Amino acid sequence: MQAWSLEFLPLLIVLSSLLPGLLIFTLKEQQVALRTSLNLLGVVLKLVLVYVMWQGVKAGDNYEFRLAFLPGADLILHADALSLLFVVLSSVLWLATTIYAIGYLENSPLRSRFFGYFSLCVSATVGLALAGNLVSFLLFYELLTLATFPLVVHRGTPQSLAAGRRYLAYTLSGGLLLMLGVSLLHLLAGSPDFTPGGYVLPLLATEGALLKVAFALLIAGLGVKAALFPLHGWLPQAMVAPAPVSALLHAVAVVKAGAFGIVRVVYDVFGVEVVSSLDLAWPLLFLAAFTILFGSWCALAQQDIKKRLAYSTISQVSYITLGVALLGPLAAVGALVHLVHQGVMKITLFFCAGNYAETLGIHKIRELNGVGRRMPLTSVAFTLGALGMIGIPPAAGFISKWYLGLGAAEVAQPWLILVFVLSGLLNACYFLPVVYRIWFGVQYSAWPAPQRFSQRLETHWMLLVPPVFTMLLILLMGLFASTELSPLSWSELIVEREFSFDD
Amino acid sequence: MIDLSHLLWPGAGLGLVSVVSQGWLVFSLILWVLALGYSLSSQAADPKATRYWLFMLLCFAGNMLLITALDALSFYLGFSIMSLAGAGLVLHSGSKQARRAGRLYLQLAIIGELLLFSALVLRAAAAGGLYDWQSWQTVPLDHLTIALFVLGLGLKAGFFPLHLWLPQAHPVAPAAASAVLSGAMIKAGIFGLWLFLPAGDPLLQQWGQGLLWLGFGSAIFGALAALCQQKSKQILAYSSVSQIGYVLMLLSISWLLVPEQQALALSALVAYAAHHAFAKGALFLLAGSASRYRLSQLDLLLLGFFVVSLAALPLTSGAMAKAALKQATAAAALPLALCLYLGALCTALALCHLLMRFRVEQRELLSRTVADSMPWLQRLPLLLLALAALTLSWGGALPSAWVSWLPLELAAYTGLSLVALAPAAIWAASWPLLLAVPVYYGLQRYAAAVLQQLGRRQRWVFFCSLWLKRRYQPLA
Amino acid sequence: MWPAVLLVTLPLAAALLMLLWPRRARVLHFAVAVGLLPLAVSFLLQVTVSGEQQWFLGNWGPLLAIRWQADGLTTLLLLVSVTLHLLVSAYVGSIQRRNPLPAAFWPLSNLLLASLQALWLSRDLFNLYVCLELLGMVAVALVTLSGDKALRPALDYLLYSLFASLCYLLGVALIYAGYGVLDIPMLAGQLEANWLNAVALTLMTLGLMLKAACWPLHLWLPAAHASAPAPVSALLSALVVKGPLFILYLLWTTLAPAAFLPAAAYLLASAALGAMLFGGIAAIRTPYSKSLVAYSTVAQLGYATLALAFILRFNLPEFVAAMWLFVLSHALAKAACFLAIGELQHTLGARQVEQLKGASQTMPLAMFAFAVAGGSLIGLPPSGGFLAKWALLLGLWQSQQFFWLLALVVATLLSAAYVFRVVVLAFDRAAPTAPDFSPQRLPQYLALLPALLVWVMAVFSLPLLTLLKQEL
Amino acid sequence: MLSFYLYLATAALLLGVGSLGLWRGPELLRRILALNVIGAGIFMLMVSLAYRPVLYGEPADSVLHALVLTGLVVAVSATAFALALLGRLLARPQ
Repeated sequence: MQAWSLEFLPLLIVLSSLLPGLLIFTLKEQQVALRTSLNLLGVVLKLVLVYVMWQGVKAGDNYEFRLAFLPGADLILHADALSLLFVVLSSVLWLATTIYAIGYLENSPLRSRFFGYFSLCVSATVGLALAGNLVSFLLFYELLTLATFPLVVHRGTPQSLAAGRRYLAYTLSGGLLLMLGVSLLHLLAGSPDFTPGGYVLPLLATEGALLKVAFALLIAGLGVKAALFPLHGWLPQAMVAPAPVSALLHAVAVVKAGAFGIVRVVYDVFGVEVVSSLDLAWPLLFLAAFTILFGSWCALAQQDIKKRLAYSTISQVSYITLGVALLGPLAAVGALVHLVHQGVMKITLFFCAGNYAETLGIHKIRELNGVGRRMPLTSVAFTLGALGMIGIPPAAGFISKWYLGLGAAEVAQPWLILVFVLSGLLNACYFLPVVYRIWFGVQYSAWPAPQRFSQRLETHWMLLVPPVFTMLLILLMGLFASTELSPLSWSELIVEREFSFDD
Repeated sequence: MIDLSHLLWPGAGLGLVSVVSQGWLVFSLILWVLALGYSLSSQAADPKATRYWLFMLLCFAGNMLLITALDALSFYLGFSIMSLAGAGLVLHSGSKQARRAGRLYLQLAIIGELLLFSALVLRAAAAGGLYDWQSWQTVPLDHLTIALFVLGLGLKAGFFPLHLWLPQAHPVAPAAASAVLSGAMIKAGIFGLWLFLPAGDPLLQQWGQGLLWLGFGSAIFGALAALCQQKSKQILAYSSVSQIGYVLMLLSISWLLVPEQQALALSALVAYAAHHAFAKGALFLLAGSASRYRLSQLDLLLLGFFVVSLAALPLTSGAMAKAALKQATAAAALPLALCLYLGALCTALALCHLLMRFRVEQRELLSRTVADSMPWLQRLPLLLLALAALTLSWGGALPSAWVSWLPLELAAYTGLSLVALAPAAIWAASWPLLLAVPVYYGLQRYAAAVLQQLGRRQRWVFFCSLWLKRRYQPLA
Repeated sequence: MWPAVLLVTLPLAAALLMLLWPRRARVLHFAVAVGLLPLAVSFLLQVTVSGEQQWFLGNWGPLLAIRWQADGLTTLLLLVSVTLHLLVSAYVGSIQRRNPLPAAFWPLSNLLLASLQALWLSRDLFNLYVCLELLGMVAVALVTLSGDKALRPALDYLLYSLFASLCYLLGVALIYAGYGVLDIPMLAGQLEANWLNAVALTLMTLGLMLKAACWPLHLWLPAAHASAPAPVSALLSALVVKGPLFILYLLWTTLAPAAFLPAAAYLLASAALGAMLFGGIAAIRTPYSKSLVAYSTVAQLGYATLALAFILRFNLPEFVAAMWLFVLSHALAKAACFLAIGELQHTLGARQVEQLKGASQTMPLAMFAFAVAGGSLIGLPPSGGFLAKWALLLGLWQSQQFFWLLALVVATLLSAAYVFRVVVLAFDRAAPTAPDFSPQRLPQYLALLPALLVWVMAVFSLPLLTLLKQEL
Repeated sequence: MLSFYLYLATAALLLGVGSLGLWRGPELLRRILALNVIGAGIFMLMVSLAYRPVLYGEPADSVLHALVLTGLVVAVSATAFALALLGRLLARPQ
């Protein structure tokens, strides 16, 4: 691999969505073809670049791009196995979501603005994944907030504006706490690159109290996006955004950014050793466990499909946090693999919810009765996604749950299995009735607002292909978990690299 | 054995490495194929046939997978596919009863699955991250894990007191589905217990006693509860509760025996399970046909054959199975003889009741409509099941060259049936049956109303299920 | 030396010429404004290369002469003033057809620049007074350009400003009475901690705080800045209020005896706290868009004052860097804000914040400029505001000022609240305010330019800190 | 010596009167005048300070004189400006 590509590939991957995004801003509303091709060009280019980088990282290449930023803290884009996991997830799902969004927003106004911010959002996510130190992470974390806000309020209705305000109130506060934490840590330990095993170990003896403060600040800041319990308030409201946005927000961009940040902070900044010797994992563990149950419990009462999905996200994302907080290798595998699995499953569910809303005008769960006959493919995708969320094989969710459970037993916290079981039960309680209505329910009134997008297909093909594609991913990831391509194998590789430093 | 660990998940593999799983696979497969064949005719006019076949085949696949699985994850995969697709079968008719039975089934199935999940996780963790059950055999158990296994798998097996869903779900499903539900699918629970609880474990010695009595309780309870029912399919369902109790007893006995004698008990276990699968499956099919068609002489003959077989009349597969059970209890030196007589009496009573209700239902049907005779496509599976039952009990008497190609030690089961031919055994098997007839007559004469009253005492299950539903799905 | 002298005299001369020759005022103005830019850049490079420079005007001896001194900070301020001056003039030029400002704008803005440049360079107490007074009067004159409605705020501004100057002058007189010297470097370290000096410094500080609109002496600012024409408000908010702050910094870091420092630090810190909190709250509550931006100035000055207070208490390089980074980034960001809001206000006919509904569709560029500049005001990375806040945070953590960290968090949230109050409205699609005429692009781009500059600033943090001679 | 203190006292008095006038307000003209009085007080103070060396037989401080002159110019122009503004304000149609 040439030296220039080692240096500039990470930058190119970020730019491959940033530049099309900026160009799209300047386009007129009517330039549909140009906009679509710019979008797709960016997606394809990014996927190719990510593939090249993936091969490189597997071979052990060290991709790194540096730019002077703050004194003592460069802006670093660095590709390691962990960041690649997130990069691949977001690029692949970006592909699906872009296609979906093109279909979803056909003939709606302000598309240039939408797709512009959409690309910016993905650029920020990828940048966040590639960020090589805390300061760069902070930078992209805030940019992500800014890029997603216009998407949340895209509809411009009073509800979406209220949701946008709330979203900002939460995420900006979170960003601020993160900034406090990062600056404190910068003062204590500087801002070196993320290091497997962490870099604050030398400070353990002298600065224990401040390290605790920094950890609390960082987790609180990240917890806002990861929707940890008292900080989750923005998420259910933000689902008023258009379906592709909710899909991206819940599956990849925002909540995952928080969860990914927690992974980074625990493994690459503090390190397992410091976290366990300062007893920092316990509060996180309890919080995550509570959030899992709390989110599921709230989801039960929701009658709106997207709202139910939103609360389910709160619960599911905390699986990742919980897995990280367990501090064991198996739990870490579970957490990382759930990062991917949850993303794919949740995006499928949101795609389907969007399809129901767009094609038949269905927003409430009780309106879903008998929709399985009218929209079979979408419904199959929804069912598989739901089964995955409950953790039923062969859907992917089972694999992550299995590893999380093993991880809990491994570190001698078997009571956590109870948490998983209860959450699985609650998941079943709020997903299975929906599935039941879809397949076995009897349609009792006409669809609220039916539309015919296609003569042969149940809906517009651009709305149908993405959920089917992600549904296949769910099955493949769940069934062929041991193959080299699977997220599970990649997570095991990451964990091997992360934990080999503790021995 | 097929190694899939590089494709699916670590440790994944399929294969039949034990006599028990081989036997289990064969009888399940036979029942499944015949039930599917029966469905060809019974669901021919079903507007929702596609859905029926989808769930039926999914259940089939799941059932086969869980028997052939060599690792916990594959077992769990098969188990959950089977359980969830089973809900589709229970819900199939879409009637009110089906919907509430389906709800109950799903609630308990999900709970059972999650319990099983936690048990498996605990076990895998105890085994140091190995998932194949071969390597679990040497890992010591703990009480929590055993309890989770018994509860999780017991909810599927449906022995007392985990049987709640069973008498509700079986009657509402299509006949072929009830047949496999009762004949093959609930046995998956027992199979799982055998698979995941290594016999040599010292803790199992403690649990074995308890489970033995639980099985016995289930056997008695099921038979008595069957007496209180009026619908033939419900009687059959309770009879399944009763029979699965015997299977559980056999499994517990196998744990209590010394290792050298375990093979005997396991043979008895497979034999009993196979016998029950054939007989109960056939009776459910017959019940399904009887609700629509007129039964011919041949059909009545078949009915009689399967009923006496279940009642363990000498020379039938039932007698063989019961003899095996007695032998196993004797080997374990358990003072169960009297209890077994009591059990046989109760079973016989239930079967008398079944016959009576069959007759009543058939009469009602004929008084309403002019029913056709049963089509041959439905009769053929019944005949084949009868043949299978006969082979099970007398296959060993055939020249060994005829059966040696079978992947099973069929002779082991046949040896059991030869034991049942001793005069003492014949007498021991017969007198509870002879006693049953007058007792049943007396009961019908003097206590019919009370029994009916008792039979209605099962609505609380639905109330609980509905209450639970309202918790997670409040009224808008 | 020549660049420095030219930087002051060129605009001064131009202003005089314009008075004589008003018809050529615009041409002359742009010639001068464009010419000053390379001059300022070259001066900055010169100082960077050869270090601090100083001159005694008129070649008098040190006791009599006025000392001018140029270090990194001064040259930076010079450059920023020149840049913003050019930018604002370009904006005024671009809207000339639509709503022309009175011709008096050209000479006045040149005078403003001249007095401001002299202020940055001067290190003489009395000379600073003259610059300050001139600056104040020109600023008031500029406010009156928007017509009769601005007269009352302008007059109030003038009275406050005169009073403040007199306070300052009295302080200067008292110090001169004690030491007979006006030259700041010569006075450095001389002042004893006696009551006369205390009174003098208090008076000067009071005057300067009044001029710099430090809370609670800020009352004149919102009215004056809100009623001035948008480009003038940009100049006032971005540059004029920074002048007194600069003098305050000089006074307290070089003149004041160490014994006074803690008291001054408390005074300034509490003023800063008030500014950050009440300024922010007022900006959130005010119904008018321009007063929102004006109150935001009050709040943002609070950060700089806070940094100054901590310079006095702890003398960490982080705080010095924070103070001047705040000043620089606020200058750029606030100019962008005022220009953008002015453009929005004019095109949409919207004086009230509520009327900015849907601006992100009707005038995306201006709204984007406002949002981007607002990002810097909040301190989102990677902007100049972030840089400043980062330095302040590092300093506060280092000196373990947990209360002030909390205050900073609250203040930042308040600033986010008022910035996004506007931005969220801009995304309202229900009832967008229609533009009165088709929006002009050039002025919007001119509003965007400083906003982008302030974000670019973040990448040049190291050269900036080198110029400020602060190591983080 | 006494005269020096007398000057100082006068200056202080002027300052006091001016400040009181400014404080009391509220008419704008009154405030402008008050500011002028304060300015006069300060200049008085400066002139008396310039006079101080004379007490010890040295020449008066010419720097201060220069400053006062400059200050007077500034003050006069400021007053003029303020009065002009006030005039425009009062001439404004209500």
